[in-house]
Amino acid sequence: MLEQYIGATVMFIMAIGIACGMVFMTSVLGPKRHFAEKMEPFECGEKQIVSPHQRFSVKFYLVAVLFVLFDIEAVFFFPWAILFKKLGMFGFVEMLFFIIILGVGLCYVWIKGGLDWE
Amino acid sequence: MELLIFYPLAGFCVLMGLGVIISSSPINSALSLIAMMMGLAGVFVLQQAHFLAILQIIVYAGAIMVLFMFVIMLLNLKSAEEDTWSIRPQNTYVSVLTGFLALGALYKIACVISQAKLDSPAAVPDDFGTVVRVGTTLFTDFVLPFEVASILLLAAMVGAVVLAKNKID
Amino acid sequence: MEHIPAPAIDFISLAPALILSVFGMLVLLMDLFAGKNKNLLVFASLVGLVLAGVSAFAPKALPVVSFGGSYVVDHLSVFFTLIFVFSSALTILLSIEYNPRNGIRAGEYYALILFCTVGMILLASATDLIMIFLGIEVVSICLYVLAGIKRGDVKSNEAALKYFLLGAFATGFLVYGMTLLYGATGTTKLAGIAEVIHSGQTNSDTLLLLGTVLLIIGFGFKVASVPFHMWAPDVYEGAPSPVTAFMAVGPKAAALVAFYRVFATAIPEIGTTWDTLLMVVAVATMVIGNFGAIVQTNIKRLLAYSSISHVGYLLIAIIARNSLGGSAIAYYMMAYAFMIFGTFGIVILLGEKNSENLEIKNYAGLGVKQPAIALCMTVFMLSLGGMPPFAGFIAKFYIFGAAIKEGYVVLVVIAVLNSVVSLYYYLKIVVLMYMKDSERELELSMGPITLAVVAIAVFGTIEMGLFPDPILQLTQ
Amino acid sequence: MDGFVPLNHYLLLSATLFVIGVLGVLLRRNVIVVFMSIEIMLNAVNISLIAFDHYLNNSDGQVFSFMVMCVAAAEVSVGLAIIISMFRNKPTVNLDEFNILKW
Amino acid sequence: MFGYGWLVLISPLLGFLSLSCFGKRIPRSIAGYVACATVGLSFFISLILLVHLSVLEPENRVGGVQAMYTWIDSGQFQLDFAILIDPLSVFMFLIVTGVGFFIHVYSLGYMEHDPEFKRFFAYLNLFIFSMCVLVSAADFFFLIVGWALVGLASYLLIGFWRDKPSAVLAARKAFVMNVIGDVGMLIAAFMILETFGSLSYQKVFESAPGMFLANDINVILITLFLLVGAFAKSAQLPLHTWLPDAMEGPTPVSALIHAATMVTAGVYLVARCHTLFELAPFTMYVIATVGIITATFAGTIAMVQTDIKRVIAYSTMSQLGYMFLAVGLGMFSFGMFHLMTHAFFKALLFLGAGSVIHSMNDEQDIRKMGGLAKAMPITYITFLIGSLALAGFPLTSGFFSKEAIIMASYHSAMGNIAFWALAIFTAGMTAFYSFRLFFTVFQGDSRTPDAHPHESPITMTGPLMILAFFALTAGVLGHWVDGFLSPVFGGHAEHYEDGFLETIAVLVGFGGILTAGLLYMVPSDRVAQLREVLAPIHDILFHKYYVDEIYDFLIVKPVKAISVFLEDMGEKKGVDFAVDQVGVQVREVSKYVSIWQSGRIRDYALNMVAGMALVLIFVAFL
Repeated sequence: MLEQYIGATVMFIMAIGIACGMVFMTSVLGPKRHFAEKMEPFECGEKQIVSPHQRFSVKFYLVAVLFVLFDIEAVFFFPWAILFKKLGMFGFVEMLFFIIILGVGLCYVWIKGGLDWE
Repeated sequence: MELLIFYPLAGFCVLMGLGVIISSSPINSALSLIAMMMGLAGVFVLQQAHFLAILQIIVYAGAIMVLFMFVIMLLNLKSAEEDTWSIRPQNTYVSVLTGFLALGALYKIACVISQAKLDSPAAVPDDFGTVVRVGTTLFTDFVLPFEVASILLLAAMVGAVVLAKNKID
Repeated sequence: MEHIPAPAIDFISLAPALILSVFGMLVLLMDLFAGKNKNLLVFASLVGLVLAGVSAFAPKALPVVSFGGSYVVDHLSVFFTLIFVFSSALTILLSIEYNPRNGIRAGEYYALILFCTVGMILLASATDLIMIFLGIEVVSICLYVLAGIKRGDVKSNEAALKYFLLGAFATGFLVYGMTLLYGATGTTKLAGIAEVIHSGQTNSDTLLLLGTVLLIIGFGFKVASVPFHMWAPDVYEGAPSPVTAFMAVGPKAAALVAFYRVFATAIPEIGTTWDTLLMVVAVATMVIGNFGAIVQTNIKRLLAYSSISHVGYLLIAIIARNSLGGSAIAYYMMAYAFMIFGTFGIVILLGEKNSENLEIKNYAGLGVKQPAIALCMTVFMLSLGGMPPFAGFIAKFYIFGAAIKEGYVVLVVIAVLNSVVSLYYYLKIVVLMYMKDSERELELSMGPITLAVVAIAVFGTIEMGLFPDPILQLTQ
Repeated sequence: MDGFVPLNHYLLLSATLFVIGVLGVLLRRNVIVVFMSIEIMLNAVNISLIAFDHYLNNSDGQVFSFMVMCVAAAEVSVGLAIIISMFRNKPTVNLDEFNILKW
Repeated sequence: MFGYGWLVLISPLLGFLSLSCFGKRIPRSIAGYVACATVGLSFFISLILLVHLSVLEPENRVGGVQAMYTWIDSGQFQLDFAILIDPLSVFMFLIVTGVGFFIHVYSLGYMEHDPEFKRFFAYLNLFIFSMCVLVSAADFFFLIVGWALVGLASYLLIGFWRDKPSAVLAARKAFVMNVIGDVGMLIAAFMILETFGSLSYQKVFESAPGMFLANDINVILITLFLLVGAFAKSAQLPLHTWLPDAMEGPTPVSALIHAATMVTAGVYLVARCHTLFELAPFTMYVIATVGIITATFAGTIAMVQTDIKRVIAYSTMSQLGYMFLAVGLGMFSFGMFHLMTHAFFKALLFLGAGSVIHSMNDEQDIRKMGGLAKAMPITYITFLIGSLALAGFPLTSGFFSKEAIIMASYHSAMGNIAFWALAIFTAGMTAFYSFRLFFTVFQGDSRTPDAHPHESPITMTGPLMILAFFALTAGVLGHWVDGFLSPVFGGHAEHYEDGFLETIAVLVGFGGILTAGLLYMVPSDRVAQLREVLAPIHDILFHKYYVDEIYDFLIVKPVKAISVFLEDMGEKKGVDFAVDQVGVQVREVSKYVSIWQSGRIRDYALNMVAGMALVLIFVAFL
């Protein structure tokens, strides 16, 4: 039973190997010049010592939330994708309602400006 | 043989769970939560609920924890300056009493469950946890929950945008 | 590729929920283009509600079972659908004047109320654990957002946070209880559970018992019964008034009908285990609700505590567990809807541009300045206290009747004593209105629509007190 | 596979995780960590759901668990939205500082 | 089919509501006419009901219950808003609304310059409404509701002149006595509900004969408690002291309430529940004896009273004694017939007294009156007719009804020589005191030189004349009343013909009138001589047998002593302290409950978990 997971585990190990490898290689091979700016922790291009309140921007959060919600929606598609042949018309209508409802959600968010970055 | 896998996995999950509530910096607790969820995915696999194991990784570890990390970054929460553990003096009695009561109750329940005659489960047909079987039940028996779930997601979407959008026209 | 059979779906019985969700989405989209004036949204949502209310009577031969036993529409659920549609319509009417005055400009407010009503309607006729769980979650999510919709106000924010955190916490227990129930009996259908218990081959009785206890904890929170009531006063005070009124009626009724369905249809057989427990909870709820209300100075907190004590009376009907109990809860909630919306209509009327004047002492001297409104408030207060000519008396009468039929006489005596104590703080307001004179002049914002709501409520309270029969027939 | 890991082991695991979640909610002062412990509780529920499903050999439990995940996601999104809108007014995440509404 | 019957109740109710709620906006004059119009409308509808009933054959006139809808229906106990339209209730409707209408017209004039004109008419309408509720109730529940409302209305009307302390005292006394009656009625209602399981007349009266044999202890107890209510309301012996004090109220009030309608409620109650009373011959005997004793007792006191209204009040008590005698002997329709005739001539006498007082600018003491015949001809003639009817002068209405009762007191099954003797003796006394009053007020010369009596305006004398006409001719209706009411009482009350007794009754009547004429017609000192001779008797009678003093001594003083004792010992330290403490403790507990709400989320979560732990322990170790 577990053999089926061999493929998944191999792929998993390969991914971790490459990631660690890259980090290891850069630290080993890369030139090491230590000066002030470089030592600072990287914060997506934002300056560090700034009062939290001012630089608080919500677009990060909005993107993340929409990612979560539409991810769930995508997950609903997996079983449907496999079974929709067997479910026939009923399955199709069922999923149609699902998509319509979440479609409304999408246009709402889109027009409301939740998606645009600035 | 499976017990050999079950015990370390369970131990790992419990450890990671404790890590969530013990570690002082929220980032550490978030990371240990992700680890715990991975562990749980393993437990689901052990139960041959493969579809749900994958779901656990995609939905929980993948999406929800990402959201948590975003928010932690957003709110720029450094390691908690206050002491993580704090029981306010006023209700020390209440908490101690509750602790004892809870322990007593849990002990009784635990020993009842342990010698309950829940014998080991019968061998489960190999298509038990697969996507096909779960999908069929989902789309035939539980059509209404499926549709209501979409309403729920829509409501959550609207709510999130209403509350979080910074400039409301 | 054999064809998977589609389950039997009867769309007519599903009509109210379908109509309301369509209108909810419509309102959502219209809000994008509505811009400043929200009247169009209000109109659309009211039309939606009326259509849903009418379509509730569409199914001819009740009860209609569909979705493989997980969705049953019977007299009880039709009546509760009416209560939900009625209460959300009144909430929208109340908020027409309240929202602009208190800085709530979100158009999604109406969409969320409609979605919440959809959740409640589904909950009213859900007879499957998953369906009940999802119904409760839809209702709760909408309410978390509605409670915190006044973004500028710190109180509304704090209310939303408290309601959310404790709500999520309680949902954990609710789901754990449902899981144990599923584990012990092997099925999530309430009818199935009842049948398995009846035939006695549950997997293990301890799991069943533990599951019931956790369910009591989960439902206890949603209904705000005592050990889990702590959130109610703060959230009722923090949330905007129309939302508070909505919260006190709609979702509470939905949680109660779910509570009733699970406890009276799924697990009545093991009633002897959980009824003593529920009795202790009911008595504690009544006592703490009443005693908490006595020293309150804020009208909304007072109404919050009073609604907690009313839950105590309603729990008696659940303990009675007979069919009379079901219709008693239905009748009580309809009467309660009239009373609460009327009272909150007046609370809103008293609010001025800058401050909402929620302190009770603002009601002093109302009898002189506004005799009509003072009279309406007196009617509501007396009816909430359970005085004879009004709806409150008949509602309590039927609940106590149901309980006595099952022999819970001591419980009823305690309930009656409690309603006497409750009269004290209800009449304290009446005394303030008529006996004391007001020290500072406050000009009321006489919104015509809010006045209309108060008028409907007064008519309802008196009508249900004097002519209980037509509405009672509906609940049987 | 001879799945002879008995059911009550899974139940015990789920119960301990549940208790850890409850302790997290009670003891921690940081809103986010409290929120995470609630997630732990929901995960604990999922474990016992799957365990019962395996024991009873039908897939209702798995659909239920799927729905629980869906609800958890919705709750997270709304919850964090509330936390952010609250953070705007008062830049703190310490739970004990939210006590305007009392008595 | 009698749907419109509800209008009889609703129109006075609307009158009361409109006058009391919108009193400020309605000008004085219109208020009066509104009140009279509502009562007039009720009277008109009662007439229609009468015609409608008499068209039907006798057997389906009974039991016309008009149920509006069921109010409370839980298990076996069912209660619905309903009125009972049958000959007895329509008969009472006619009396209440008829006499009520005349008195409303009369008080237009009488209360002309009273500042609180509107409030008076509002209360009058309230009284008519409550009397209609009492009379038309289809079950004991609404009977008691009417009973209490009537008590309330009489309290409000007696104490109408709020600034007069004696009026307020009298009103309180009347109310306390009425409440005692109400308590009796309530106990009876509880017992009825217990034994018959329902309160509605129909069920109770159909199942009663089957369930009990004569003189069964429950029926006796039920009927005795009902009697307590009847005697309190109709001022019979033990509970009669409130009626003479009730004269403090305005005269139209005395006429309407304390002559025509309210006091007759007791007789109506016994007539309505005749099936129950027939099952308890012992109670019937009690009714008869108490009735005749009260009649004699009141007659003796009336002979020596000096206040014009008190004389008439005692005569009312005495005539009520006759009605109870008739009803006690089983002659229900005779009782009702005497009730009707009495309503007419007693209202006439009261209104006449009112117009006398009105013209003598509120003087009520007859010793200061005299020689008003010439000044007030209409009042004089109508008062004469009234006195003749009261005395039972042949061919007047009083004669027919009282004579039938006197005959029955001897010949009927339970009648005996003692009843008859007392009845005849009281008839004589009645004749004597009614004409003593008549002669001292109207004949002889005026004893107050400066008084200049003037005839009352038409609005007052009009009703006097109409009532006088009825007082004269009502006697003819005897057979019609007996026939009309027979379906309700199941059978006719036989009318005994006995020439010999009849002549004795007439002779006794004449004798009374003659002695009164001798003593009071011709001004002489005979009256003074007689008074010395009979001084001891006179004092006893004058002081009303010292009943008030006895009550005072037996009941009021000891109660005061105990209360003084309790005051300082029990009250201060015991009860007051306890009550205050309850209040204080309740506030403490509730303060604690609200403080418990600390506002911190983690405390709430902790409480939740504590609650859970308790619940788990409760279940785990259960």
